[in-house]
Amino acid sequence: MTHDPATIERLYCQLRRIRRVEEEIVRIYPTDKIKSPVHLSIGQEAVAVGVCDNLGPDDILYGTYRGHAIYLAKGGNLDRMMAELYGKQDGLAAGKAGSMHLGDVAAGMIGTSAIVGTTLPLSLGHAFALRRRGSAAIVCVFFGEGAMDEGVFHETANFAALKKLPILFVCENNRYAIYSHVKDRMPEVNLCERAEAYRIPARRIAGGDIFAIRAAAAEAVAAVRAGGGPRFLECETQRWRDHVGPGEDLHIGYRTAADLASWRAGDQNARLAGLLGAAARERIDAEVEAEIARAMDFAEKSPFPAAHTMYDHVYR
Amino acid sequence: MTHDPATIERLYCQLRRIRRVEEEIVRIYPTDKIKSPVHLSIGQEAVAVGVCDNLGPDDILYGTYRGHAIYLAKGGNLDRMMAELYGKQDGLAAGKAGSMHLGDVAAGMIGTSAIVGTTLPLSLGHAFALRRRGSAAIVCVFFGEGAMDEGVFHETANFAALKKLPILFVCENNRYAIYSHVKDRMPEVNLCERAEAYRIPARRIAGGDIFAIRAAAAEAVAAVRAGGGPRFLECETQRWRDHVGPGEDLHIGYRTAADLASWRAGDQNARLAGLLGAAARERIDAEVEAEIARAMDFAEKSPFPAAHTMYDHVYR
Amino acid sequence: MSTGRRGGRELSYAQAIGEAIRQEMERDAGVFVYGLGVDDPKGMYGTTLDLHRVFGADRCFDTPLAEDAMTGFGVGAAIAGMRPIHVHQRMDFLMLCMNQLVNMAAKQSYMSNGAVHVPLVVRAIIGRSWGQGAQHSQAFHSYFMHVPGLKVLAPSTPHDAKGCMIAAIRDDNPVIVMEHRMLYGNRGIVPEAPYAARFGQARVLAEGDDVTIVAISHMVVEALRARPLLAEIGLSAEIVDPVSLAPLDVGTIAESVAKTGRLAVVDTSWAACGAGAEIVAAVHERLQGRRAFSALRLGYEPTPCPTTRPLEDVYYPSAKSIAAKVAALAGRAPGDWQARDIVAREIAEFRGPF
Amino acid sequence: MSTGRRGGRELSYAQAIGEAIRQEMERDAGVFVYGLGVDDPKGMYGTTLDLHRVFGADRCFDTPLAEDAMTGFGVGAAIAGMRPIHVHQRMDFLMLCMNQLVNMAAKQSYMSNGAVHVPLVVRAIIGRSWGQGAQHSQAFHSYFMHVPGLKVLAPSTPHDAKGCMIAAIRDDNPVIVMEHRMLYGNRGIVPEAPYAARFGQARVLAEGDDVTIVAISHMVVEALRARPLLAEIGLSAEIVDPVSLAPLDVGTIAESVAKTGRLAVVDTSWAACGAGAEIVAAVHERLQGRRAFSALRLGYEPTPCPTTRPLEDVYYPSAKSIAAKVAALAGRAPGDWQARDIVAREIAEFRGPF
Ligand SMILES: Cc1ncc(C[n+]2csc(CCOP(=O)(O)OP(=O)(O)O)c2C)c(N)n1
Ligand SMILES: Cc1ncc(C[n+]2csc(CCOP(=O)(O)OP(=O)(O)O)c2C)c(N)n1
Ligand SMILES: [Mg+2]
Ligand SMILES: [Mg+2]
Repeated sequence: MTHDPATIERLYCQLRRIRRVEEEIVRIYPTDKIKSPVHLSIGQEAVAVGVCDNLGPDDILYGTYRGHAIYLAKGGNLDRMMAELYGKQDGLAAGKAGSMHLGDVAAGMIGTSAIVGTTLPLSLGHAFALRRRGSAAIVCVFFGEGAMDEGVFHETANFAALKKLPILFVCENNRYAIYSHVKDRMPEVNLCERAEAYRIPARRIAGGDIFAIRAAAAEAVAAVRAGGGPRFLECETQRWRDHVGPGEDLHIGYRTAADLASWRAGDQNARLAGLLGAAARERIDAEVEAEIARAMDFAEKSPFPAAHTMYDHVYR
Repeated sequence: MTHDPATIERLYCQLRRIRRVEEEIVRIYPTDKIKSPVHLSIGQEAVAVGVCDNLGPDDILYGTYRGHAIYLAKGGNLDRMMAELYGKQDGLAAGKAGSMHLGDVAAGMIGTSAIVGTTLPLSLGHAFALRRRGSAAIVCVFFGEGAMDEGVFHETANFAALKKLPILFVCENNRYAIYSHVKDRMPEVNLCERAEAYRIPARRIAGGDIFAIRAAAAEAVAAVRAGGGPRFLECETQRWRDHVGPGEDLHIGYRTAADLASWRAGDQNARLAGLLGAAARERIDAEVEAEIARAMDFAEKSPFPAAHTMYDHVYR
Repeated sequence: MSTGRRGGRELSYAQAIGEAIRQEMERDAGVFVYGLGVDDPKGMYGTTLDLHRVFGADRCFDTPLAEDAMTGFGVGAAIAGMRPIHVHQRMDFLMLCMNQLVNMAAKQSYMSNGAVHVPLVVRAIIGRSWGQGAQHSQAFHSYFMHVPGLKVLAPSTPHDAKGCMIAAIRDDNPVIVMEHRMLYGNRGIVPEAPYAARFGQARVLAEGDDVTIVAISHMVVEALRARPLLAEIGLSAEIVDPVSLAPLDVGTIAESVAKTGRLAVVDTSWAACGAGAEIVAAVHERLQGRRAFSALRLGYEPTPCPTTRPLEDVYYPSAKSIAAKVAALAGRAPGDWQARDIVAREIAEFRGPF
Repeated sequence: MSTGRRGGRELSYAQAIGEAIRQEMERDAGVFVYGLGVDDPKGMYGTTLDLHRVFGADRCFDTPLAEDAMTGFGVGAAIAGMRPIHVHQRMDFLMLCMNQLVNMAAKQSYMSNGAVHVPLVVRAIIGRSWGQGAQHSQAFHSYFMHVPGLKVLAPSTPHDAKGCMIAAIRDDNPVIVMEHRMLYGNRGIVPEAPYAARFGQARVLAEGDDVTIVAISHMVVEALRARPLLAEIGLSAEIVDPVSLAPLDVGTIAESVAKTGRLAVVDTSWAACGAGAEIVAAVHERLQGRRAFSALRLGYEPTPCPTTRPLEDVYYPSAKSIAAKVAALAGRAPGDWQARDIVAREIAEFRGPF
């Protein structure tokens, strides 16, 4: 199957941007300028990029503490994201959110949460409101497979299906919740079947192929947008780094080098780089580097918030 | 299919006992001697009796606020139950529990709860403990189909299956949670499928036939006892009276007379009475009446607890 | 906010709540009501009766039993610009959705630096009535008072029930409205035109010089009954109803205590870390160096709620026990005087089953 | 219960917790540990490291993410006679299992009139450390102090960490043990032989005449740092660590306040309806008519927790802010004196990512 060059460029650009941003975070982290736990998506970018390529600016996104990739893929503002990680005044929430709670109404990314599973039900209400006001927009909610252990997933899926709400559920199944393998948390790893128990059409995309993810998401988004009720996608993926923080984690001993190596071999970033001509790639890479450099500079230069601002926005 | 007379007698005796006890509660209720919300099982007795006929004294039962039937079917003490409903000192919990929280360690009925779904996870821990100490006993937990809306059902089912715990899940599907029909709470009423999503073998017993319930439970109990992990039974049933209290409820208008009539026509109490010889029936009926009369007398005569006892047993 | 006076129209507490919701639903199409049983034939003790018929099934609807996700649903709808009202038949059930209330609803405005807000109303009914026992009788207002980002209202009169409900609906923040089953039948003057209670505004229900009794929710009724008992022994009690628990009107309470020199808080929950602890501590801080006062906290006895009536009568504060303890606070020796029993009609006359 | 003295063996707070659990698991085969990640290679900051290897996978095991059912699991196992220890990496997660703790665990003994009991230990770690923000930094001890049927321990030293853990495990009731991430590295004398802390027994950590500072959990460390600052202006502070929050040793605190005439409570949570409210109110009730005192509550500022360090520094009480506010309570004009900054090593030296 061949893919049109514009799509490849667009996807590569997003993949590259996210990867490089997170690599920069890794590089900078030891300086302690980012005093916030970071949960990186290095290795998982294809899910965010493949899915979000099908979303428009009016579509709404909810996610988790592992939120950099989806925020950027949804068209997020890198300057303000980096400033937020630095805890600066020009950050998305002026230092009140940090990496774990990225949100930006302008980008349609409403909120992320550090309590596993807790944005799932928010998607219900948001989707209900969109439909009530006759909007064509849909809600897309990202979560790890760990969230499917939680009762709230089931309550959410049941209600979404009951009310036929316009929601795309995207499970990033990287098989681990911190260091717990999903097999140690479920009698059988049948995530799609769990969604189907609520009559939510579900698809599993194995292997991390960004085109397969994008195609499955395209179909699902179209169905949801057409009023067909919720859909569920399980995207198999793998994070390359430790659960939290910038480090590698093979030395910890909870997973094998071979497992990780097989996923690194399938890196979509490298794959798409290979599909692009050198010229396009160099142009994109340069743009990405320039954007990152600007964002780092923006974050560095932004002042810390004044003490009195701490009291703002507790209530509206 | 024919059933052996001893079984018929035993089941009839239990059905009759539960039915007549609850009819007495209905009769007495307007006197306000029972100042406690009562959730009657009139019409639903066959589930409790059919299932509990397969449990031994060492097996453990957890249930809900709709607990009279299962308590009696598990071999409960009617004197102490009635005294508890009366709020008296000789009640199961000396007036601290009321109808909604019947429990009696001697009968293996540990606890019931007025918060829907909340004894489900207790069954996990109890089953874990039984297995750890090498007991042959199993845990049986009763709940309404309403509890399957709650996330805790899913967390419980997942963990029970994951750890292959000796638990029999019994869902009394009377299709209503108060006045909400299950169809208004689930996109599809596929209770067994929901259990099977966790790889718990599940069976639905339609129509309320006590022999069918008993046979299905026998098979399930044997499998659980043999170490096969949890089982799930959905028993279709119908309550004849209002959700709470002694009243009829057709005037409320949430369900139809025809629906109720069809279930009344299938009354297992009447059916088993018909299968018994008149002599046996009259003997059993007389025994039941005598037991009830004694229990009422016991409850009437027991004193109210002294004020200072209120402070007992907050802590051990 | 005017005090109800004779001459106006009377409504019950339940009717006042119902009217507030109906009027706000008429005013604002974004307002909707949901929760277990809100559209059933009993309509949550009448407070939501027929709203689904009048406003349609998408503005008043039943839900599955799923308090956690249904609260999150409300948070999401509120973020998206609607004004959801989530109804719980018992406040005890809120223990199933603490995460969404405390970790999510309370924090969205802050974590977004004001970009989003959560105009969610949570109606929670305290269930004393008919042997409700340990799991259907609890009140958790102190939990919500503890958390920045939440507001809490606890009306005790039909007038305030309407005003509080409207204030809660119009407010842009998550508001817990604590209702009490034993207040539902109480009647009082309720203006027909919509009006909103003021957050952080206590109400002095009766003036007095010797002791300030701050009473919460249903305890206001018992405190008002205790007042004539205290008068019999020459103690004039000022009765203050905070109405708004968060924000709390410490000023009004402290001024009253500055006058009387005695503070009794009568709460509908346990004393430890409760609203009474907050009120005593806040008044202490406010008056220190200015006026010494003696204080007393009354509330549920420190046990789970028993079901049998004779123990319930000990468990809950009553006019008699309030009067007795306030008298003791004012230095009357226990032997001096025995408070009369005053029948709490709403309790004595309540008939089950629920 | 002896105070740790020089000469004994030193352990960190984390090691002390680990040793307590290991010793109790050796003593009683019914004791087991479960929770997310307890058997992973990091072993809950080392406190549960390798227990699954030593005692087997059925005595130390990981669970799915399902706080509600996993708490119920513990309640059921406890009812059946075991002694489960459920570990939560952050206390914030308890909002997902409030129903099981408050409506179930706390009530089983009572509702069964003593026929069953629930020897469940819930370990909850407060997460201040590295930009943890609004959802990973909260402490909810006041919620559990509110509810009859629960007990709450909050050790601040390695010695008490061990004693409290053993006391909690041996107790026949549900006990919440509140730990603090910023205490984990602190070292102190810890006897090797098992010993149990006493419920309802506060600890006077330093004697003083001018002000009583009651500090909770990590705030004990900050209060001890504030003490020399106050000494610089001639104020001698008595530092009291309640250790046991429920039951609470009001007597020891009140006697201290009777001596000093001033009470400052420094809490690891918000003030409203918090442990500080309870302590001020309880001491007020205890000392009224005997000794007037001035009081002050310090705790988290009344906002959700921000993530950026400069705002965190304002949000949390520090030695400097404690000293400044206590000085003001003692009548020093703010202009008179500026408290020095004292570095909180455990915070300044903490490195992320978590
Ligand atoms: C309710 C809750 N329980 C536990 C945690 C601790 N925790 C943080 S991240 C995490 C793993 C979640 O795994 P998954 O949902 O698969 O997401 P991933 O990190 O793999 O992207 C856990 C257990 C939490 N944050 N919230
Ligand atoms: C968590 C919770 N939510 C709501 C209620 C109110 N309530 C009491 S009984 C009931 C119906 C439960 O239905 P089901 O589980 O089917 O049991 P049934 O009454 O039909 O036996 C409801 C909603 C409750 N007690 N607990
Ligand atoms: Mg994962
Ligand atoms: Mg039902």
